[in-house]
Amino acid sequence: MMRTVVPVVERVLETPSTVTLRFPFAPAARPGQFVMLWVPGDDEIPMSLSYVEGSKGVTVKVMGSTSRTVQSIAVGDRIGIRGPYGNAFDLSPGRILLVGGGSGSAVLAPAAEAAARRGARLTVALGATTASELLFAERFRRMGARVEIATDDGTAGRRGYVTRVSDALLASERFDALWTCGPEVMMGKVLASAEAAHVPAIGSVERVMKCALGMCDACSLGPYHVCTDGPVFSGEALRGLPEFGHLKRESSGRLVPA
Amino acid sequence: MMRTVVPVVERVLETPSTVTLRFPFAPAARPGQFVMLWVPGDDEIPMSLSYVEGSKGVTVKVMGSTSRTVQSIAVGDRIGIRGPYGNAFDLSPGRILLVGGGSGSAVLAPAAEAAARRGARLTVALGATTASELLFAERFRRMGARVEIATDDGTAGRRGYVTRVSDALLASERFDALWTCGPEVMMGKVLASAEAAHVPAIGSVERVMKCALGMCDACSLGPYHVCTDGPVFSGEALRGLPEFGHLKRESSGRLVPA
Amino acid sequence: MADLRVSWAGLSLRNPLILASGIWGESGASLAGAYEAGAGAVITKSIGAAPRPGYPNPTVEALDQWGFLNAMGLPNPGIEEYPKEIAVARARGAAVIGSVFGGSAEEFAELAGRMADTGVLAVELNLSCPHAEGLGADIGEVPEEVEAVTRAVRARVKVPVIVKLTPNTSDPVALARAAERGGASAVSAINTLKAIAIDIRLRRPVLSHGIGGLSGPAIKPIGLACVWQIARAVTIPVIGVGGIRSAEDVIEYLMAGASAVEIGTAVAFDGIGLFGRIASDLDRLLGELGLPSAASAIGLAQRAAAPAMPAAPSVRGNR
Amino acid sequence: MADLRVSWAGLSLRNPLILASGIWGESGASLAGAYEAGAGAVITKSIGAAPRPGYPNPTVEALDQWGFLNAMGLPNPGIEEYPKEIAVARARGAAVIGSVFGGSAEEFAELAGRMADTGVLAVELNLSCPHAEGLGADIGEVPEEVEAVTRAVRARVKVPVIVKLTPNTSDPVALARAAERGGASAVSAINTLKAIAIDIRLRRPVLSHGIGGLSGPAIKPIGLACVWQIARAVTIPVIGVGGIRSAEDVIEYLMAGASAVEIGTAVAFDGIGLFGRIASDLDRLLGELGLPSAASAIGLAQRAAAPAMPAAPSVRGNR
Ligand SMILES: Cc1cc2nc3c(=O)[nH]c(=O)nc-3n(C[C@H](O)[C@H](O)[C@H](O)COP(=O)(O)OP(=O)(O)OC[C@H]3O[C@@H](n4cnc5c(N)ncnc54)[C@H](O)[C@@H]3O)c2cc1C
Ligand SMILES: Cc1cc2nc3c(=O)[nH]c(=O)nc-3n(C[C@H](O)[C@H](O)[C@H](O)COP(=O)(O)OP(=O)(O)OC[C@H]3O[C@@H](n4cnc5c(N)ncnc54)[C@H](O)[C@@H]3O)c2cc1C
Ligand SMILES: Cc1cc2nc3c(=O)[nH]c(=O)nc-3n(C[C@H](O)[C@H](O)[C@H](O)COP(=O)(O)O)c2cc1C
Ligand SMILES: Cc1cc2nc3c(=O)[nH]c(=O)nc-3n(C[C@H](O)[C@H](O)[C@H](O)COP(=O)(O)O)c2cc1C
Ligand code: FES
Ligand code: FES
Repeated sequence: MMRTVVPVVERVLETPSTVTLRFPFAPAARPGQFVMLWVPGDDEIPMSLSYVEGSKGVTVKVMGSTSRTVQSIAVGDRIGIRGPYGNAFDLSPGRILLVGGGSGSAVLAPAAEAAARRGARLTVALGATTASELLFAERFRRMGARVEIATDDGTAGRRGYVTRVSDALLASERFDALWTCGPEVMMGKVLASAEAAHVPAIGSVERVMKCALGMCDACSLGPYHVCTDGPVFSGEALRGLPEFGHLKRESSGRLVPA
Repeated sequence: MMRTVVPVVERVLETPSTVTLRFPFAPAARPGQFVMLWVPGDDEIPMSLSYVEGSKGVTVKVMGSTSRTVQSIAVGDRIGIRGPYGNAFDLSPGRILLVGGGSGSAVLAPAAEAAARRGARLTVALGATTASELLFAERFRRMGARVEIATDDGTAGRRGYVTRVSDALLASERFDALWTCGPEVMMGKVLASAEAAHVPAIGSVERVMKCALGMCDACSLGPYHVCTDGPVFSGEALRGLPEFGHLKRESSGRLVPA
Repeated sequence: MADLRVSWAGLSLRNPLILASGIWGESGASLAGAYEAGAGAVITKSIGAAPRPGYPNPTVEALDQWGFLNAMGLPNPGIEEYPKEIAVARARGAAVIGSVFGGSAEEFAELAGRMADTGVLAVELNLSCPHAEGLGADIGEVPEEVEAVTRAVRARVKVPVIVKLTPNTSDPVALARAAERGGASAVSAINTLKAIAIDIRLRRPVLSHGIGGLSGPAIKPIGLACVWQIARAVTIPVIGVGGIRSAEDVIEYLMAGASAVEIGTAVAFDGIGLFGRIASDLDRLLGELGLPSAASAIGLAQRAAAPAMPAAPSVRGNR
Repeated sequence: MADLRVSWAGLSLRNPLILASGIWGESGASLAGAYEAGAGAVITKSIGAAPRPGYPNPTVEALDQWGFLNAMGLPNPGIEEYPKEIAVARARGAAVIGSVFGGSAEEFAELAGRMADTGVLAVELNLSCPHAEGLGADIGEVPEEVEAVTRAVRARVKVPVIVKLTPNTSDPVALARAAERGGASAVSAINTLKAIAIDIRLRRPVLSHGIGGLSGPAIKPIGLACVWQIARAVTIPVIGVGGIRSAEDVIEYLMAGASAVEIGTAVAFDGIGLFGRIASDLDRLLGELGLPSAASAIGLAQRAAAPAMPAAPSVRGNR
């Protein structure tokens, strides 16, 4: 829960728009949890831990001004970290289908690694706008996962949204669980398909974070605070929320289209 | 170190001017240590613990306004206690001569009890203005001590100051240690005699106490703070202090005749 | 079973524990959730005329378990949007008090009026946010301005008006008296104290705004002193705020003269469940102290001590 | 080895750690002891015209490890007696600063003059004791009075004049500016904050005086904010006080703009040995932070942030 200032010890450009920063950070963390990443002189933004063991890590995709600044952070630069916050993935083994879009692999990858170590059999449906933006495909393969790919422009795998891949998998195979993280519209579709296929699903959700302590209400989503009740929710919980996939709160707290 | 409010569970009128109050107080304490006794609506004053086991206790002699109020505290009344503070008697066994005057027995008695349990052989030179004011004579006898008495008016034991008794004992017997508590002039004489007889001596000293935390400087005595460095000092330390037996600080911090 | 109900300024609350403004107060669902968790009433985030994003992060800094710094910058969806949230909370039965902030007496009156129109039980005027220049505290530090704002609001709304005071002053009593003169139904004290945290490794303040407000246990003795001083100087009820985390703390405030209390930072340390826990602890503790009700604790310490501490011993009185 | 020496207002101290007024300050032997324990200088108890016993006990209340309440009531032996104590401390080589309090500009000037005559390095004016009516804070809350007192003292003494400011104000900067206008060589901030503790079982305030002053870690963020604000508003040095217990705390104050610091309450928690410990920790920590000296830390966080927080990223600057 305490803030610390740490040096970046490793920097990996994962895709043209996505960088991983590794740093020493002692507190124990579980896959699914996030930290508040302070870019000194700039904003502090929530980031899932993409590495929870050894040097911890975050994997940051450019979304706006601060995430763009993050791309220019070099080894030796110092960043502020507080956390870890939030809940974690339930890692019970079995056949798990992971559906990731955009930066969603950042949080799915460490969860998948942990599950693989417990004997889970992993299938990953991985989506991106284009081939070079596919995040952690190799990392998933290294842990023994089968990786099925979709790109919007067809430069790798199937052309189109990742839901085409995941829907096909759900239709043809049996899974014990489905995990998803990505754009909310995508997650909404994935969760609906999972429900139809009677596969218990969970998804990691994003909302504006300020305190990360369940206090300021910035991250409120229906009856939940994403920072303390989430970010991982069951598909059931999410499907029950009229806001999910439709509305989010901007920094002022005003509800705007998601 | 924390303050608590406790009920008085037992009250014993020890002498016409001295009352013992017993009360539940959990923190461990050693003989020699003191507490700050808060008489609600009145002052808070330092008091040695006269009982350090089971229900703790203080034994309060009327010296001024607050100690007078204490006499009227009844069983069930509530008092504030913080502490225990200060250092303790060194309880190594052997032949110990205890020299107490006035309320001095209040702190000597629990120390003697603890020493007796460790096999010390105790001789007590006990002084008071008059027979009825002798404090804890029976308590000392119950622990197996030899008790030699002096009263100013001769109503019990030898007539005159207790130093007459203690000087005689030091002249005729061998002791491994001498402990004293009482008026400073008396203690000064006792410590001088002990030095002459080559008996290592310690004395418990009083100064005005406010914080009892070694902070406010109210209890300063030469290089020491009685609240944290004392109240128990070696005869050597005390003899080295020009103030001892001569000067004390009043509440303002001004040095006045002791 | 002690009676936890308190009544003041025409309000009747099921217990004296009020959710402080700025905590769980942006969404109607959160307000309702806090009420359902056991609060006696809930206060909204302070609402202004237009949507405000607040300051960039970092906006908070937790100081161990005893203090908390924030400079949120009064983020709020604005008075146009916010009535929807209140409707959600009221539909679930929550007892809601609406907080507003503004830059002038007119703006306060306008906002309070629109807030009152939503059906809140009372309005609280945030005259005390320490880190939003020109809004709240700058006005709230000057008795004449406090009086003028209160009077303007009083003229505009029918519901009770609570004026929330700043501790960043040499004279909280003068501010409370000004609110009373202006027609306040009650005052609440305190908001946060101006404070800062420096990161020595980064050689800069932690909060993006630099100066923030200190809350949490660290400020309890300060809040108590404000309530203590104000309660003996005004006849309107005083609501105690600052550093409350336990039933003991609540009773300290009540005995100092508060008619109810607001709780904020403790939610970050203990979760929203603390309202229910404190309510049941309060019930038990009042019993232990021989007090039949929360109301019977109000001002007890004032009586023991007023006007000066007594010279005469009063040991017996404490049995 | 970092250089711990600091120089300000014409004084040169072997390190920036000063014993705060009111702690170990009644006797010359204690002052000397604190200096020998490692303080860079020691400040006397605040001395008035006549001996004052102070308030009856209870005069202190420790709040866990984060806060401390006191209402000593300015006990002091009076300016007639006190020079003897200073002589004892000076004979042992201590760097002594003399603190005085009074009820008027004339009284302050007279006392400061007599204090200066004892050979102290500087005088500190206690314009900020929160619990002694009519003495110090009542004057210290009004900029014009602060200026008048400072000017009167300035005219009377040749040694540096440090004006100790109260945090019980809406505008510490105005007070600091007033001191500067009056000719102060430096200001120190902060004294304690008005606070109270209530015993719920006895139903009364704990301190005999009721209201006391809050000190200790709880007030560090408040003291830092005062120093931060003052340091950017005046050109004279600022001495930071409030809640310092570690070398980290010291560096926070230095970076906020303080030229030295005073340490009080931590002595009750950690003993007088903390001066030596903090001095050696400071040496090590400055090294870790890549700073050659204590002096080089002064105002660093001001520079990072001034005048407003930068919009541009400055990650690289922190390497
Ligand atoms: C729990 C959680 C985990 C996340 N994990 C990752 C991750 O692993 N990798 C990754 O690339 N991104 C992650 N994000 C998203 C990331 O926080 C945003 O992309 C980032 O905050 C954008 O900041 P910006 O300044 O670049 O964007 P801005 O220019 O400020 O705004 C762009 C958009 O980013 C979002 N955003 C801005 N500020 C915040 C904030 N304080 N909190 C939440 N969202 C904000 C808003 O939707 C905004 O519209 C996560 C978000 C959350 C809530
Ligand atoms: C460490 C220590 C242990 C003590 N143990 C005992 C004990 O076991 N039994 C016992 O009867 N007495 C004991 N005393 C003495 C006792 O504290 C005083 O008798 C008591 O404070 C007098 O208070 P009063 O209000 O009745 O007297 P007052 O009318 O206030 O003054 C009478 C004298 O009492 C002394 N005194 C007053 N206030 C204080 C104070 N705050 N601190 C110290 N001395 C004070 C002064 O010498 C004063 O001149 C002890 C004192 C100390 C320092
Ligand atoms: C994160 C945060 C946001 C706050 N926002 C507001 C606000 O919008 N309006 C207001 O009047 N007070 C606000 N406050 C002040 C609290 O309502 C309360 O007065 C203060 O925090 C002291 O109480 P506490 O110690 O219980 O937190 C806020 C406090 C915090 C910590
Ligand atoms: C017991 C006590 C006595 C004090 N007496 C004085 C005093 O006589 N004069 C003064 O200027 N400040 C006095 N102070 C205030 C301190 O010097 C200091 O400003 C304050 O305690 C904040 O610093 P700290 O948190 O390090 O204690 C006193 C503080 C305490 C705790
Ligand atoms: S980020 Fe503040 S409540 Fe979740
Ligand atoms: S009583 Fe305060 S220093 Fe000893």
